[in-house]
Amino acid sequence: MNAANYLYVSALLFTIGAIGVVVRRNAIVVFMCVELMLNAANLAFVTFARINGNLDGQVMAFFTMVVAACEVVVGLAIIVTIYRSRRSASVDDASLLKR
Amino acid sequence: MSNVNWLTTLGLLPLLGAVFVAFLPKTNALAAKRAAFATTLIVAAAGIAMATQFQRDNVDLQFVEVHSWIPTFGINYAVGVDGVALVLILLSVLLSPIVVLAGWNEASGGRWSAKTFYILILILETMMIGVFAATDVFLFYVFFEAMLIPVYFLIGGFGTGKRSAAAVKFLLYSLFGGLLMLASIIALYVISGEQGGHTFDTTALSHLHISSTAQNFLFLGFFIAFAIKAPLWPFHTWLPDAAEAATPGTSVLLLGVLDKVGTFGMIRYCLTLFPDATKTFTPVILVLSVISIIYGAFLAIGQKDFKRLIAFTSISHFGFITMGIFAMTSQGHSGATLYMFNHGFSTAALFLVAGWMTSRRGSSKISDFGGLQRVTPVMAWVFFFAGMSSLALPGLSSFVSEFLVLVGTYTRYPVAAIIGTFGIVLAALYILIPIQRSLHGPIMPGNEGLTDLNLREKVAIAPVVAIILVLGFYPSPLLNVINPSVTHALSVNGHTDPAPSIAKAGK
Amino acid sequence: MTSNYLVYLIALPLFGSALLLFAGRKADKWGHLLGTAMSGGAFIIGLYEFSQMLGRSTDQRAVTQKLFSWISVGSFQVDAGLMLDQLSICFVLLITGVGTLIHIYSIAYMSHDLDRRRFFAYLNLFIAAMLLLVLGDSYLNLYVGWEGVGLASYLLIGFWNQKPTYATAAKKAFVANRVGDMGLSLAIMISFATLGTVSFSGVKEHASQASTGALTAIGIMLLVAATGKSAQFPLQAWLGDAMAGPTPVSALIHAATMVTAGVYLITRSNFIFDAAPTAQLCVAIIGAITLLFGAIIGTAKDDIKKALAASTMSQIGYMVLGAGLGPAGYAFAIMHLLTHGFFKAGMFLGAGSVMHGMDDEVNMRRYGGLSKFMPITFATFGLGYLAIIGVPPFAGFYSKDKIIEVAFNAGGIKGITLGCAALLGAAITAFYMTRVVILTFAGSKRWNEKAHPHESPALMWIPMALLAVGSVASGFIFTHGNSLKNWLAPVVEQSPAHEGELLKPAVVSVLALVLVLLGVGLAVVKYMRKEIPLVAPTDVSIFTRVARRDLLQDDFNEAVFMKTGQKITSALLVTDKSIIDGAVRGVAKLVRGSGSALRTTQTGFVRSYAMWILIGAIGLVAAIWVVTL
Amino acid sequence: MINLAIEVGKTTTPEAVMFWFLAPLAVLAALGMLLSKKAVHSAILLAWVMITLAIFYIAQDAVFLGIVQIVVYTGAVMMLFLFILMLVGVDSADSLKETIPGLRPIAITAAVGFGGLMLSLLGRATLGNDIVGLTDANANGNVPALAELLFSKYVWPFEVVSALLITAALGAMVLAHNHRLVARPTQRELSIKRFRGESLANAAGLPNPGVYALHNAVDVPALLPDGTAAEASVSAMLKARGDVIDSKPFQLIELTDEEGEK
Repeated sequence: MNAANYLYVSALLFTIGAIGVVVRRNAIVVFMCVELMLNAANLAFVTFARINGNLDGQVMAFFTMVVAACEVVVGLAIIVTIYRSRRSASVDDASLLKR
Repeated sequence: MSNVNWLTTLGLLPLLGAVFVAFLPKTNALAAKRAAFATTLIVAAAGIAMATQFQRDNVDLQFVEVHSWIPTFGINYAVGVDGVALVLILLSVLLSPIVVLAGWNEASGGRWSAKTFYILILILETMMIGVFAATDVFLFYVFFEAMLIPVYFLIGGFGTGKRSAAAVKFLLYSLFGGLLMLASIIALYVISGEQGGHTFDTTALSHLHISSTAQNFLFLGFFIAFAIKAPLWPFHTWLPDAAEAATPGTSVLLLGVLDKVGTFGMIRYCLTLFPDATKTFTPVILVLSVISIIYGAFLAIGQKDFKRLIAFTSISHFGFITMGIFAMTSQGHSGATLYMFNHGFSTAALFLVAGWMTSRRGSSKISDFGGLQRVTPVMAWVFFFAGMSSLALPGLSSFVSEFLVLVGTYTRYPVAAIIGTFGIVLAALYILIPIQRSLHGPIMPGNEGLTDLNLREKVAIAPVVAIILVLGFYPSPLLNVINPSVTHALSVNGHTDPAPSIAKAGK
Repeated sequence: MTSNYLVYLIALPLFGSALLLFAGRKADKWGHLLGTAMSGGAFIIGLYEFSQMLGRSTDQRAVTQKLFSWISVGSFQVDAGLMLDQLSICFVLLITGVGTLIHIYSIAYMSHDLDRRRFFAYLNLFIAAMLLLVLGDSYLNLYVGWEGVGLASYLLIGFWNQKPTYATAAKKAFVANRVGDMGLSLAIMISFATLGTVSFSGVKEHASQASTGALTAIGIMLLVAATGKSAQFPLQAWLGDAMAGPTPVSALIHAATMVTAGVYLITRSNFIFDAAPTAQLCVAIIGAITLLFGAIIGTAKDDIKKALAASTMSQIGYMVLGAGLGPAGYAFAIMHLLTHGFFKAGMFLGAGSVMHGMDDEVNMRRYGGLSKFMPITFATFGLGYLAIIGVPPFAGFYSKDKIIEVAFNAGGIKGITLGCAALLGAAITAFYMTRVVILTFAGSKRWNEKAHPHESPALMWIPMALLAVGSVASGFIFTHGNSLKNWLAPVVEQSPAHEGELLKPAVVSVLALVLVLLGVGLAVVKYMRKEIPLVAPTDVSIFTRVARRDLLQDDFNEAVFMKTGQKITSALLVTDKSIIDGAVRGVAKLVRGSGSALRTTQTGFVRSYAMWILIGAIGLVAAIWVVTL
Repeated sequence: MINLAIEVGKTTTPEAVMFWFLAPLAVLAALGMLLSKKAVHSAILLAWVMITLAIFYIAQDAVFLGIVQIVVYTGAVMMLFLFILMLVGVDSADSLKETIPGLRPIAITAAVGFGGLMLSLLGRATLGNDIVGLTDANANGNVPALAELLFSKYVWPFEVVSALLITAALGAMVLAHNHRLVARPTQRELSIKRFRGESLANAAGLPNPGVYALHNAVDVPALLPDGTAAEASVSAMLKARGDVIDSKPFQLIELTDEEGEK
């Protein structure tokens, strides 16, 4: 088996995540999709690390995880705040940017 | 004294003053004014002290300082002055205290506190000094653009009427020009890299070998930026709006000093960096200058508002300056440089008095005034004097420069000079018509109770009047500084004064 | 030869002017005295220099004084230098002498004016500028004085500028003068470009090497300058309106001194005109046209000052004509200038005296029979009158007849035409001056009850009397043994020997006298015999109407220059707003328009932004895909 | 140390088996996450994807990352998701009907195009042909090797990221902090309110929610002696959310309208 197969999986997962971000309206699910995309990228990093034989890819994946964690924490806090004031977690309801 | 970093000190002083003002309480406007005035006075004193150290027969750049700034791109903090730059720095540092003192209550109608106003003025002074002192093209560009910011806030925050619109127009117009210049600067940098090392140093750049097509494009990039700044017809429309909206003090700095950056840039950058392109474009620029002279004068005649009128007279005067520069004779160049200095003061006098008249009457429309000579004799007299200076009455400083420009132009481009001479007739009209309407005739309703100049205003305008008078009869102190630099610059770029035709015939 | 005192000639009145202006109301009490003293001081210095000059041999008489280097750029070198030679000293004495008399006169004339101090400040400024004009040793220095007198004239014409028409008159004078100044500055530029110098001595030295074309150009430009300053055709229109100024101003500036500056300029530049015959001919033609033009206007004026102003214009026409006749005429032009300075200033002061007594009435139709009430004024005015119409042995006879004679002797068609014009002018002069005298001093009283005609105080009539003495005697003194001609000889080239005189001097004199008597007789018949209506009759010939309208000079200027200028201005205002600024605003609109078009993509929905990001990512990947293909 | 990649430069058969078994499952789970109506289902499916990925990491010599993936993602992050889901409403089903016209077809086309391009790019690339493997890099063990890199070459990003993490934690606290508008009532104030209030009805405490044979949950109000529902017995939060179930089906006696009004 070729290690590149992991990359194909990664690309598929990334695409699914991207569709989710655009299509789903529940902010929490949107976030999950973002996480999926980040994870897909991580898988690619790890695979590249293996292919190239150095650990820089793994370190990158590690950093990605930390950043993703930060993002989740802040993002979910924002969702909670929005939910508290608007009683909804739908991203379509928060369209005040337009005005 | 030679180890003093004059230019850096001079540039930093107003900035320190601005920091000091920033720490003053917001409510105490008087303290801010006093601190700003004291700072500008100190800077003026330092500027004069620096000028005394200037060796006027030395044609090299003086007070040179070079420190590496962004070594990756070969950008240096490099400053130095020749005679032309020194004169303009003197103009900046001398006008600043006058503006602060004359516009003591200017900040009162602003969006922000008086403190902000004076911080902006002081920052602007630093920028003005920097832009004339910079010898690194990149540094020049930084000052050139950064200067817009305090002016933008000064117009938009403290002006009158459509101040926001005027400020935005000014900013966008200038930024557009600056963008073109930036493109040219980057191109120069790239070319310098191809010819032995990336650099932004003006002297080094002037030795580059650039193909004529490239030179033409790069020249245009610089020139349009400077033509907008100067402003030259047809890039002038931002100026009347800005001058109308800005406070008188801001207008003085805007027209008196900032616009000189354009003409200064033409001398310092257009001419030295692109000598061949300069020759190519000289006819076009002379035509634009002549149009500016006549067009500005006609429009000035047609104005109904003092501030706009003065703005259009300046467009006419800037036409003279560019004409002098591109005549490529020593008389034209010296005259143009002297013109920059003199125009600063004569516009300052006009604008400051017009500002005082406006603030007293509550209107800047010429038709709202009348008979001021009998209500406020001193103010009327100063306005008259300023007007005479603007129409270049012999015996006042502007005459020397205007005549030098005309003589210098005539020896090489007689037609341009002859058409330009019509400007002096039109000047009489655009000055005398408003003078007649506002100062002469019966006292108009609403003018009866106007107060004459107070002591502060008299003190502020006195040096302006004195400089205009003294330099009219004795311009040598400035000419002696300007001439060596001008002669040197012209000879480096391969221009010689045309000989009198009898000498030619003799050969 | 150098002299260290020349600068004080200018400095004294300049100092007086500055002091009076800056001191303000504090100087009201003594301002007029200081002003007069300064002018008198300058006169004394002038006399001293004159006495020194008399004591030196002919070629040593000119003195110079270099003060400092004024403008020095490249080869353009102009010193602040003064030069007093035989020509300038005539002017210096005229300016300071007549000037001082008029200062004295003004003390009384302006005594009721609140701004008398300011008036004296302006007078002093004028004296200083006029002295600079005649003392400058280069065209550029002359230019400073040239515009300086223009400024003083502007200030003095508009002295009572609370009246809008007076303010307009002042502005008109300044602008017309500026047109002339344009000529002067062009002349200086051409001179520098061709000769490399602008000093009188330098130009004189190099003029012979220059091409005739260049010299003609310089000459024509100098003539333009002279027409502006000396109210010659076609820039003459301002002089009549300039009578808005106080009468002493009209006497000093608009009769005796400033308006003759053009004659000085042409005489001073004799080395150019002599080498450029075309330009010289133009000068003579302009002079001839103006002398007739002014005389014709003079016949139709009811305003005593305007009649005198028209006369001034006409008399300066004589001087310009004289100067245009070349070496033969320079001395006579200057002589007429000096005699005219006396008699015309005297007559203006007389007119002022009349106005003073008649409650500032200027309409001669409201005068009449004043000789009984103002005997001294009548006497001095009468002497001036005899001088101007050229009755021997009064001053005008000597100077004017000489110019007519030289004109006839210029040779050919040119000589006959110019001579006839000058003769005709003399006849018309006699007519209109007689008219003025009759309307004012003879006939029945036509003034209303308010006026209480009375003789003027001594401070006023003494200057008038002194000037009358000049009107009587100066002509004889100047011609006695060709004194003035010989005096001026080193400055202006000697006239070549008369070759075949067309008319003998005696013939010219007789001819002129006959014509003068004709003119006088006609005026007597027309104005002594019948009652003068209080309002000018309207059923008059078209010729009279045109003359009353100053031969349509203002109508022409308004129609051709003012209207055109206004049209250009308003057209350019529209252009600037709609086309140039319109283009700028058009760009702004374009940006704004495309912005609002793109704005519709901003739905505010996070998901649509996400979609755009996705599409952007596709673009990126597609680009990579294509690049790596 | 678990080392599933036995031979350098090649994947082993066990790994292939593992891959072909888990990869389709991961993709299916991801698709399920995308398509499931309920957010909680999505969360569970995402957790599965993450565990799968953790296994992949370990299979590719990234033992440390695999463990961290399980601990941080499946352990912390996913729990956080679930926690927030519970807070926001675990039941609230998400309508999958698109409200922005035209978005869905464009999005799906775009995404499929994107995926296709990526796959095509990967297929064109030749990177899988000579796998270097991590045996050398991991010679002293994966964790020490990673640590060496992290604390030498990447020490600066590492520090920056740690600062980011702390900032994020603080930010989340600030964002989620519920600012109290009035002072918290003291015990004394609560007592006074309870006994000196308008009535003594609730002095002994609010009634418990309904306890029935068929349904025993907080979302059904208790029944009062007269058979009507005790509104005060359910949490105000559930009422506000509209999650209260009608108590009628649980009533023993069908009340007439008249009596009901009493």
